[in-house]
Amino acid sequence: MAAKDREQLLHFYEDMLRIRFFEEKVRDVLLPGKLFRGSSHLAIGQEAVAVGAIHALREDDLVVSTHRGHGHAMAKGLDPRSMFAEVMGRKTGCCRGKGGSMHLSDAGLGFVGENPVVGSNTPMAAGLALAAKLEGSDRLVAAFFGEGALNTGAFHEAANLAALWQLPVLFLCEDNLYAISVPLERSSALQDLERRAEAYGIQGQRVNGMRVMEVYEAVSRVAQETRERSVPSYLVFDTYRFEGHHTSDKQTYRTRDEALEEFRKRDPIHILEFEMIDDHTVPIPLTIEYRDRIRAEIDEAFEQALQEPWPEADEALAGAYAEGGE
Amino acid sequence: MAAKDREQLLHFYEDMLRIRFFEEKVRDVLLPGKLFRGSSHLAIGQEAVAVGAIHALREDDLVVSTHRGHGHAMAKGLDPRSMFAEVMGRKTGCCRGKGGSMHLSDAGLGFVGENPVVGSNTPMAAGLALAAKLEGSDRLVAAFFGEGALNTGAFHEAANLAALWQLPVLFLCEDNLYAISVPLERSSALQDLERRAEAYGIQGQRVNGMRVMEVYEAVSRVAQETRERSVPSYLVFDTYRFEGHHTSDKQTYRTRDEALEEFRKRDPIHILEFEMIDDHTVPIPLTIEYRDRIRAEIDEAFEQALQEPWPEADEALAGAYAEGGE
Amino acid sequence: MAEKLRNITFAQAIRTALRAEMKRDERVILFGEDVGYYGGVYGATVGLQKEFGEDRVRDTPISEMAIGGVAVGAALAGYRPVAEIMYCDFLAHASDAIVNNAAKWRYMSGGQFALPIVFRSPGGGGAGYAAQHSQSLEAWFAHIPGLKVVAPSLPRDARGLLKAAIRDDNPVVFLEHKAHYTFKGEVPVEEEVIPLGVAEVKRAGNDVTVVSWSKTLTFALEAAETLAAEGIDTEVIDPRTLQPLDIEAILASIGKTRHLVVAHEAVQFGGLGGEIVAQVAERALDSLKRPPVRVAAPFVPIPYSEPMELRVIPQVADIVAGVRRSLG
Amino acid sequence: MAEKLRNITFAQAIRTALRAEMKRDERVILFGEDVGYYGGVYGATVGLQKEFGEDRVRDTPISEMAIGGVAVGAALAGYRPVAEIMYCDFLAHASDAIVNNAAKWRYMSGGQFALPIVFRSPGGGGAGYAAQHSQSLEAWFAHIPGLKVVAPSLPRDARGLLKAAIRDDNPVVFLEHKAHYTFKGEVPVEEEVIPLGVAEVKRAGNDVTVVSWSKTLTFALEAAETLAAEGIDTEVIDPRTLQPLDIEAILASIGKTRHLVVAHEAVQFGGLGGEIVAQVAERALDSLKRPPVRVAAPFVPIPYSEPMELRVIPQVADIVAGVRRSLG
Ligand SMILES: Cc1ncc(C[n+]2csc(CCOP(=O)(O)OP(=O)(O)O)c2C)c(N)n1
Ligand SMILES: Cc1ncc(C[n+]2csc(CCOP(=O)(O)OP(=O)(O)O)c2C)c(N)n1
Ligand SMILES: [Mg+2]
Ligand SMILES: [Mg+2]
Repeated sequence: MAAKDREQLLHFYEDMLRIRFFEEKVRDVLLPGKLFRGSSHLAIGQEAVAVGAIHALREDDLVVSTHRGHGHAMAKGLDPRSMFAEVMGRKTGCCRGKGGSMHLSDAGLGFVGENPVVGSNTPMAAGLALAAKLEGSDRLVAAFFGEGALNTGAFHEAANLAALWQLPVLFLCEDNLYAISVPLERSSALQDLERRAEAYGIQGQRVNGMRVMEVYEAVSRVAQETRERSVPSYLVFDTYRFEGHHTSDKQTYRTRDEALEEFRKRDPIHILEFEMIDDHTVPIPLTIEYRDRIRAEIDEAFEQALQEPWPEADEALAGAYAEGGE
Repeated sequence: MAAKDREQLLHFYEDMLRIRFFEEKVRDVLLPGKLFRGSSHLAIGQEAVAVGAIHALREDDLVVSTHRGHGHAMAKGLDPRSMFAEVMGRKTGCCRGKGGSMHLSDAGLGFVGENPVVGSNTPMAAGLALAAKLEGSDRLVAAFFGEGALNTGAFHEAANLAALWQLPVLFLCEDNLYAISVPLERSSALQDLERRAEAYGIQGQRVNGMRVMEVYEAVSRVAQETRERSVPSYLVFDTYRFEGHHTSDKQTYRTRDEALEEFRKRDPIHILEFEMIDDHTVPIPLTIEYRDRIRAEIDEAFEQALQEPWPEADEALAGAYAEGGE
Repeated sequence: MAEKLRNITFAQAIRTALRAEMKRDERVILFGEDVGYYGGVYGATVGLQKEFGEDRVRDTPISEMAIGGVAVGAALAGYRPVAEIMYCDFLAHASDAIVNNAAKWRYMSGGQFALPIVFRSPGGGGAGYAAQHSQSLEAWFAHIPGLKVVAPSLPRDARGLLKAAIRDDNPVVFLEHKAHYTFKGEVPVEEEVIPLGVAEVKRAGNDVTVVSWSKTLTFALEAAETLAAEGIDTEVIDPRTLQPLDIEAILASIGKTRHLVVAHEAVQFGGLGGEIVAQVAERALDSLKRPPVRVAAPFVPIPYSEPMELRVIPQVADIVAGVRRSLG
Repeated sequence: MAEKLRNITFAQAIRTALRAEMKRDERVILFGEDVGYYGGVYGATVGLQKEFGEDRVRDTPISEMAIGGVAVGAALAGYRPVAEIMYCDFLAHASDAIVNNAAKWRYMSGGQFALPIVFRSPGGGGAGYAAQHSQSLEAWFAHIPGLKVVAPSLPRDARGLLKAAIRDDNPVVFLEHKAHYTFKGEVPVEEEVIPLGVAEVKRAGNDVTVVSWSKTLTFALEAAETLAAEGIDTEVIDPRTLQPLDIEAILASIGKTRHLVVAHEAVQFGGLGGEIVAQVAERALDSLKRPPVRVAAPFVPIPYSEPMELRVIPQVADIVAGVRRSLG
């Protein structure tokens, strides 16, 4: 393997670990410790999609995400400390504590934000892409969403418009088989999700979302086309969430062993480690080194965020409106 | 031609004339005479779809329609007098003057009504079909809509649900090439409209909507399948509206001659007459006889409606709520 | 004879009502996201699919426009659907069906159709769900002729009002509070149907009238206890139904107390507190000894972080302060 | 020096403002159903596509969710979209974008983004469009923190306020009245930007304050003339912007007249008349000599037939009667 490729793979590996450890911290420390409010939707199991896809984009490309967006945020460059601070409601969070886990955003990094209203980010993506096109930029906009979002009217209207107006949108569907408790076969009349954009003349493709390199390559390919031809693309990633839908999910809709079994077989981080080790890209000790280093980094970010100040109650009263205008 | 077929054809002919003359009356007398308020959307040119499709249904099947629904209403059996009275705001109209041209309905006749909110009748159709299915009836529900409605989120959600739940809905799309001023090529990314339900696993079919027999046969075929297998069907009818979108349409979006040219080539009533005469189903004098008779019938219904009483102003204050319940 | 009571949660009260009404009337059907197999994200429909089958209790895709429209269609065909919209913020998505169709179809048709639908939806904040999952939108729907709007506070009301809503021949927007599903209260063992449009005096008092509903009502009752310790005797009125609103009950109370406070979680500007104050000002201006007071959310979205969220959502102390202000 | 004026229709006033703002700022873009080639069903955008090109003036498919969402996206990326929703009844379809996204994105992000969007939409009745095309829904949007709401009455206001709305960095719901597009009035030849949030005394008077907006304001002015003949001197206040509401201007007027009437076309229950009455009752109870009066639509959908529609939509005579009632 070329040094450059090796470096890239390790970069992906690092980012995936970072997301995983961040979310494990949320799951194992923040939630039990009640350092967290509302709803947290962990993407443990879906890291390869976030990392592979976002690394295939240019830095100035924009990303809109969903309720399950910690991974997208982090892959786009948000720093763990400001994310921890935000999900713990601190003044120093990326949204000053006003957004929380479901509303992470960072304008400077092109992470336009999580939109936890299912489907609702897709028309926004079309609008962002329209702006890029009007500006004459070849920036593109990636919209992540779950397979459940395909059934929203918003997706339909956005996909038709993006195709009609030839807007540079990547529609990136993460098929993790469930929308809360509802399995794919009870939400979509057609099971071949990659065909669900044909009605707009967009040919979809299914991609193994558990292999970061496959994700990266697939997104690179369509991103290039989207960028050059200014047409939307659509990919469906096979993936799985190993945790419940959110914190309080009883998971009655799947067997106790299903998630464990899937995890054993399909964990994208294990898959990547196994392959890297197997083809001698990295020696085992290096993976351990990576794991330790990133975990320490996440621990530190967490500890730091934990010390950060709470907002004053009255800060709630400011910020609904921009002052002045144009 | 068998006597039975001849009779049926004449029945279609009669119904098409009735719709045409009704709408010509609206256009030529009610509108200029200010006997009409609000918006009127004439379906002149689309009579073959209404008549062919609705005659292919059973009497107990239900119909939901759009802003352009005079023809559907009449084909489903509403009588011209009560329709005239309604569009003239009389107390004796089918909706007691509360609905008007855009809200005709008749519960007894299974004409659930016009719904002028574009796309909005399709989820209703799914609900009506769900009821049929739960009851164990093999009644089906026909939803008419324009090609513009395909781009609404409502259609998307309804079509997916109908396919997923296997509901007996006929999705009947009247492609008259325009949504107000917006031509098909600027509203739908995909021009093959018959493919716009593939995302739900529904195979569509395109039908010449100017030939009443073709409409009748196509709808009969899918109605049978829908009834027997309880699955939705989807047809797209090529048609054209010879009048403006509504009363005050300046029609700047099409050339002065386009509508006239289309009319000469494609008027469904001329086509039917020509064919009937050509293959000796009817002699020319009989068509004249039909025209005279139906026109007289419509004139009479109009004159009668014109004499009918206005509602009291205070009737406006009643009727928003049903009394009591269950 | 003393009523026989049992102590159940708000969620159980909802479930009990749904179950009883489904047993009573075959035409009652349920659908919405995750309401079937899973039993609802707040557990309000647990066990119902098992008991009544997949035909009558259905999971839908994430398609709120369709959920709304299917409810309208099924009702027009004689069923009595109870549709759940998982968060009241997403009533926005279903609002064409609710507002343009369900509310108007009967009227527009000259009375040919009835629309016996219940749109159940949890609203409200206080649990850290932030701006898009915490709104209180009762004012939207109470403003729409053709709809009824119910916002129960105690489990007993939830059960009795939901039964009435299901039996009503009109579309009812039935607003629950997401932070209130585990709230416990006593409900009679016997069947009880609480008629829509009738307020209840939840606490009798002579000095000031506090009108409140949904979760905030329980804060008002707490506030009344605090105030009682200071010698202020608060009457707490729960309209229970916001449309139609039992203004007579409110006027009767003000006739006695001559002071009015309205407390609700929704944003103050344009909230129903304004409607209530306005009706009182129109009809009983001279009864008011002092200006009426509204205790409601300031004009900002709901923030995530706890200190800020508590600042925005009216708390017991805010109601206490409001009452004091109303007494001058 | 006397202002130079010209007499134009409301629709022309809108078009003039759009045109000027598009010339002034390249980032101003327009889209909506039939706004491009056709120039809008009410003619408010005629000629703009020709002048500014198809990139900046776009026809959309019938996709209100997308229209709303595209506006949000384009604004987040620095454009200043003016999106038209053809009837305000279909703001329902776009309300997720408007209410859940546009109104909240800035707040939720801790101030990172601005959302300079104008959602233009015609509302109102009186022209026989019946229940689904005649609503007045300003109360919905004025209740939502993060939005501004404008409801101009005269062409001059329409032009000046639309300019301010486009230049504002916040999402503005700009409500026009469909039966008012051909209404003529004078506008200055010179550029005029009318700041949002500032009411105007449209007619000065001493006996009673009538607050009104949109088309109903013109009825209020007519009513004032009728009343003047009877010796009743009416002050007519046009808030122009409903969110933020210039309550100070209203209070100042009531300090003088001590009588309040609010007249609007929207349904009375839950309408903004209630909010205005409530704010006055809270802040100036003692100024009021007599109970305030609301003149607004009764609690029914808008019927089609003329005698019934005229009964439901407040007319000049209703305002005259309301004023008399307010004076006792
Ligand atoms: C419009 C809307 N309806 C309902 C919800 C509640 N909800 C949150 S996540 C979710 C399931 C989403 O499923 P999917 O799109 O597959 O994403 P996943 O959670 O699997 O990542 C639902 C129904 C919502 N947030 N928005
Ligand atoms: C949801 C919605 N948006 C906009 C409108 C305004 N409108 C009325 S008819 C129409 C065009 C409909 O086009 P199409 O569906 O092709 O039907 P056609 O008029 O051609 O019969 C539009 C945009 C509406 N009634 N409903
Ligand atoms: Mg999923
Ligand atoms: Mg059309």
